[in-house]
Amino acid sequence: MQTETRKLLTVICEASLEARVIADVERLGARGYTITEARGKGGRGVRDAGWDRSANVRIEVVCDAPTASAIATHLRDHYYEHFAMILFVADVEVLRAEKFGPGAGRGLP
Amino acid sequence: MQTETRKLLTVICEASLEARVIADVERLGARGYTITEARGKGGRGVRDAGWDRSANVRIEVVCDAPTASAIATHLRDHYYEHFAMILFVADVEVLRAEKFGPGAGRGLP
Amino acid sequence: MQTETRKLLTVICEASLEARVIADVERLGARGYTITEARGKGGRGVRDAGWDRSANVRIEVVCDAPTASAIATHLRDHYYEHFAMILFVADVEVLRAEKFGPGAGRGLP
Amino acid sequence: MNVLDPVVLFFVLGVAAGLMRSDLRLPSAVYDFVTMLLLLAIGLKGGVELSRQPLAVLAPQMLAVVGMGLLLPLLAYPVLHYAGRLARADAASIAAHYGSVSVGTYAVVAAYLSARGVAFEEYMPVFVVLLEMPAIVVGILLARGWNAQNHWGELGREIFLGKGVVLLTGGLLIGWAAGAEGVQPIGALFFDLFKGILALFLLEMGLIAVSQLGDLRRCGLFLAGFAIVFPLLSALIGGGLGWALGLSMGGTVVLATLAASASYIAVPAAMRMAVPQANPSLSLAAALGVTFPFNILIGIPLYHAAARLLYPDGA
Amino acid sequence: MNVLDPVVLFFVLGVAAGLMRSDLRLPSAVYDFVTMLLLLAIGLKGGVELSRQPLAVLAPQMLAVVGMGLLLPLLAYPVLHYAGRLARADAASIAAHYGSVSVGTYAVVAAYLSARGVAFEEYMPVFVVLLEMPAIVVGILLARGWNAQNHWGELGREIFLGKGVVLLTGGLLIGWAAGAEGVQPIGALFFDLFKGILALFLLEMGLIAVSQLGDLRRCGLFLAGFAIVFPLLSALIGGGLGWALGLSMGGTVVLATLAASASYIAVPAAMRMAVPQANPSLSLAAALGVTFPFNILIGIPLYHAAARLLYPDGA
Amino acid sequence: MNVLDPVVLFFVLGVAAGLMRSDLRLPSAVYDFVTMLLLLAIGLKGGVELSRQPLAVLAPQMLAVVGMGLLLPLLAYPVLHYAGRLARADAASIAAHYGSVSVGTYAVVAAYLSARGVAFEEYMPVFVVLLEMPAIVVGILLARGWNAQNHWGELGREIFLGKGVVLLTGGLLIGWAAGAEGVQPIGALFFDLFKGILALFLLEMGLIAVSQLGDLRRCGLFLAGFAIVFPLLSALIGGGLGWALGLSMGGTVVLATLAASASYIAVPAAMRMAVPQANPSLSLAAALGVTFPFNILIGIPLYHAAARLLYPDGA
Ligand SMILES: Nc1ncnc2c1ncn2[C@@H]1O[C@H](COP(=O)(O)O)[C@@H](O)[C@H]1O
Ligand SMILES: Nc1ncnc2c1ncn2[C@@H]1O[C@H](COP(=O)(O)O)[C@@H](O)[C@H]1O
Ligand SMILES: Nc1ncnc2c1ncn2[C@@H]1O[C@H](COP(=O)(O)O)[C@@H](O)[C@H]1O
Ligand code: NA
Ligand code: NA
Ligand code: NA
Repeated sequence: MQTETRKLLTVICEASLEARVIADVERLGARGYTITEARGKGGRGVRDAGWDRSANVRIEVVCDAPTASAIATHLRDHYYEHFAMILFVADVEVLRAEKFGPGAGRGLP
Repeated sequence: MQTETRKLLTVICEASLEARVIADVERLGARGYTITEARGKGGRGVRDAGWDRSANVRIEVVCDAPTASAIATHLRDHYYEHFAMILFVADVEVLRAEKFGPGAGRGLP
Repeated sequence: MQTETRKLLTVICEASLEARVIADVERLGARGYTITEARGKGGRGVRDAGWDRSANVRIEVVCDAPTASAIATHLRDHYYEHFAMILFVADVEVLRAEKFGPGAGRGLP
Repeated sequence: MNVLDPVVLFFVLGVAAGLMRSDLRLPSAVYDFVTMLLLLAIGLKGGVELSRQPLAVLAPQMLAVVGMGLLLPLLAYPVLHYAGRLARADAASIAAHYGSVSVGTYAVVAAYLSARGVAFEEYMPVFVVLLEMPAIVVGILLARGWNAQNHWGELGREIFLGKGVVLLTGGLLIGWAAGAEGVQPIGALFFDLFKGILALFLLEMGLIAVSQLGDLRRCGLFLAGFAIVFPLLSALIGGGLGWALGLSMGGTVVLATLAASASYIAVPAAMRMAVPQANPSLSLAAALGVTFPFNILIGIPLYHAAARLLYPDGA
Repeated sequence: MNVLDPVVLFFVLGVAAGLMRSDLRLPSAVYDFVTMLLLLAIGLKGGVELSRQPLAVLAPQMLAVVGMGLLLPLLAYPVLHYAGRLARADAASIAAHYGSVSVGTYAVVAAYLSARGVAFEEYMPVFVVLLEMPAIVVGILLARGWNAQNHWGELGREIFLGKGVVLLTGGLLIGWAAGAEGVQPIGALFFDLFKGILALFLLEMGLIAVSQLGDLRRCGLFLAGFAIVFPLLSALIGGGLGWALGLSMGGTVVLATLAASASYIAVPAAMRMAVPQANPSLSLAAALGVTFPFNILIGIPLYHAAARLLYPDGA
Repeated sequence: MNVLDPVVLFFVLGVAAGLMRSDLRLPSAVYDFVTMLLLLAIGLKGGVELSRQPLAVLAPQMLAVVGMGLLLPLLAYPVLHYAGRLARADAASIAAHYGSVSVGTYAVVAAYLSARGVAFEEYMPVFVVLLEMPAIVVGILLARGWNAQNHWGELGREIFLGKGVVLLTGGLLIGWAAGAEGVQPIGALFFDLFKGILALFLLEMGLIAVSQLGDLRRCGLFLAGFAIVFPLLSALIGGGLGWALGLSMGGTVVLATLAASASYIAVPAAMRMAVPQANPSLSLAAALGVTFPFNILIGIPLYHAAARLLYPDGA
């Protein structure tokens, strides 16, 4: 099996940010994303999805390292201060690497 | 804590493939799987889960490296061309390694 | 981008355990968690979320390595025998490392 | 004229779709919605009737019914443990399921009787609530013995504050406080739609029943037999008690059906927490895969026919 | 008096909200719930009526309608493949969609006629069920030719056991078995709420229709034109057939509308599995983005007006 | 006779279940469904009535009501910022919540009055829609001042195209276009079920109210006091305005209640986007944890009693 390494960026944030984060993700070069509904707890308290205002979303983006880095930096700078949000990045092996951006899978630059 | 390394294979695909992919996953040797509902966007456009035809599922399989490799290859060969699908593989540490197949957690062969 | 390594612990278990696992996770030092609804199949059969009794939840915790280890050990000792549950741990890079516990991201101790 | 009850036909449709492996399912949010409406409706109806009854009349009946709830699991346990050779925890857990009651089965027998114009004591939902509990306590004692580590406080919370019990009891109290006239404005949702909602519920129950068959096969013949024979015995006890308490014929049929039914809401949740070593597949396969369908399709008409013999005058 | 039908206004509201990019959506569980209620209600109503009809009268009509279901995709295919230069698989898949029927469109035409007091043969849901299938078979044959690898058994399961067909057929059978009197207790949910539920469904359909517009733009003008012109032709065939079969005026309008409608439930699922190389965006964009709105807003009144010319006496 | 309103009892049940930490929750899809039905029903009812009113009569009332919506946040802000020492953004955001209205509270006061046979101007939903907006604009200006970076276009979209406003306005327009006769076929869903659906909604609101208590404790006594005292003041203003506009007694009670209610649908969403530095827990804890329960349980009867003094003749 011929694989290449890419980054999997996972963002968990309040649902009301979804549209904005998606727009940012696409603008910064990601070619796709996957969203699941979530709830949770963090520094900003319990978010239990019982109703609109308190739901989270979990957004996953597979992309090359520079894109992941750009998105992560952008989200931190624009949303961390005022919104419920965390993000983390992991290495994953993918099959059709060209789908996820040109960059080789070097560690975060 | 005594851990061993296994592979976590994540498949995101259109919901109508669920039954087939599950059957393949089990036939190729995985001993379990986990499914969450998802939506997203990729090369085949927006899939926003508003109704049946446009929902995605996110299927996770923890297994040994050869099984992960076999499943990934099979899915690529059978579904990539005509269906909305991506997959990626990561290393994870597990506790009860025997649950997830015999193979030692070497890198993908 | 300034990142640090932490652990991402993922627990998949029957929904009826949710409250207990969450309580354990918080007591053992994690500063947050994220929950998504799931279904699946494992050693204890199909859990297809059709109704309460048969749903799973997928709990993610980002934390430092000792905390991850403590949670994993605790869950194994208390629930593995009688409940539907699996867990796995992966390395992730995070931005605001202090959010997820003090420990440096060394491999599991 | 013996109309085929469409509500039961929905159950049959669910079973058929399940057997043919259709992808039909109620989304779980819809299943929850439908269940909530049924529980509230049953509670409200019972509460309204309760507000009309002097407690002095009801109290002895309530005591007797609780006694039955304590007795039934004590009868079931030795059968399961000694005759069936099930492990202690499993036997105790299944006994608790069969000592308790199924709200869905209650809804069907209520619909069945009202479709046939057979009157029954409308405060029966009080018994449904009362019967949820005692069997759970007996089951836990059978599995773990009496000891301090039982954390009865926490267990009590699990049992009394599970959403099924809260909705049923809450409906009962609201119906009791508001009275017939008070609940009338919300009747269009809770009473007029009742049978339609019950039909949807039974459709899903049919699908769930089929999904238990795999587990059932693994459990073996003994459990399948128990899941039919023990309800028949319980129905006898419940029906006898109803008759002895001087209930109407309809009320006797209902009490027989309640006795014959096996819980699949409150008890599984409580047992899972209190007796985790019991395998939940066993009790659910028996309760949902055999006893529920049996009661819906065969049991209720049977108990009705038997009660007719007890009440030659028709009520 | 030509009241603006509020049910259709809900569709318009959905379209408007979609065009203005509101975040309005029906949660998918609610969409499923609403769809299930519609399918069951349509089936039940048809089944009740079916129980009143001698099969001898219906059988020839049923045969003729199946014939129409085989014919329509055969007409659509060459237009799509040769005139439209669509790939074989795409042309076959779209042909199957347009040969089959849309249950939502049926619900609207039924509501439209009943709001205007126009009677029609109430067993029409039988035709809805019948018309689901033949076009799928023709579509698969057009795409893949006749060969042993078609796994007809498995495909049959996909087609007949999809939840849409199961609910519609199940409702039909329950209505038929229970009869008018039997279904009466569940009528408050399935019949009284019908138009309200249909309104919610159309609200979401409006939103879905708009979400197809992007795909449609990519498909080009030919497909958009096809999605309006072919239904007009089909309506002519369907209406002509209704007239020839001696249906009432209302029945003729319904059959014309069924012919003009394009499936978006059973067929997409079946085609996805049987002809995966066909691009599902094409058929959905045409069926949902153009034909559904066209029929709801313009087609149905048009077919009604045309049928009035055929039936000068008014029925 | 002072029947305990069952609709309010559902709220009490929710609060009780929440306080006892029951696992009872409405699935979020069901909560959405219930909310959508309420919003559409309120809109439809208002729209039907609107179609009967000459605009010349309504226009001045509408203007006056918008004026109130601009005034209330201007009164709330200095209290919060100077007396309460809340940060500018927080004070502005809370002021916007209290200047706007709660649709759930409107539903309760409408049900309350109709249960008591008190008539009111049925076009009140128009005021609900109108009152959503002005306070948002004032809140944003208070928080950020008037400057070009406010992206009013984008903010306008957030405010006007949020699903709450779309459903309410959409219902209003459909009701207005279709008229009383036109909406009659969908009345079984939207009107007959209204109070039952409202009961479910209030059950969940009770649970939500309790879940805010933790946040509330952190906010301190000042905010809790504000969440009771300011609504009383607003009710005085709203009631006075109703009286001055010549509304009926019922209409005056409704306008007082609207003034006293605090938004938890449109405003939180808009403030989150426009004033992200405001802590959303503060405004929600106050609006949902204190003001909503206060109005439901105490406020509405109080405003009613007060209005009776103003209208000695009873209307
Ligand atoms: N340590 C953590 N592990 C997993 N998820 C977390 C963690 N901290 C926060 N989250 C998730 O991120 C959301 C926002 O976090 P916060 O901004 O810290 O409130 C929470 O509601 C959780 O769903
Ligand atoms: N780069 C990506 N990152 C995360 N998810 C993706 C990505 N690309 C595609 N997906 C997901 O996979 C599904 C199918 O992808 P595709 O076949 O590219 O349309 C999409 O609907 C997304 O949910
Ligand atoms: N190999 C596996 N890969 C992914 N998920 C699994 C696996 N095994 C079990 N699971 C999940 O964990 C739950 C409990 O597992 P078990 O205790 O083995 O029944 C299952 O219902 C699945 O959702
Ligand atoms: Na029993
Ligand atoms: Na057609
Ligand atoms: Na206000």
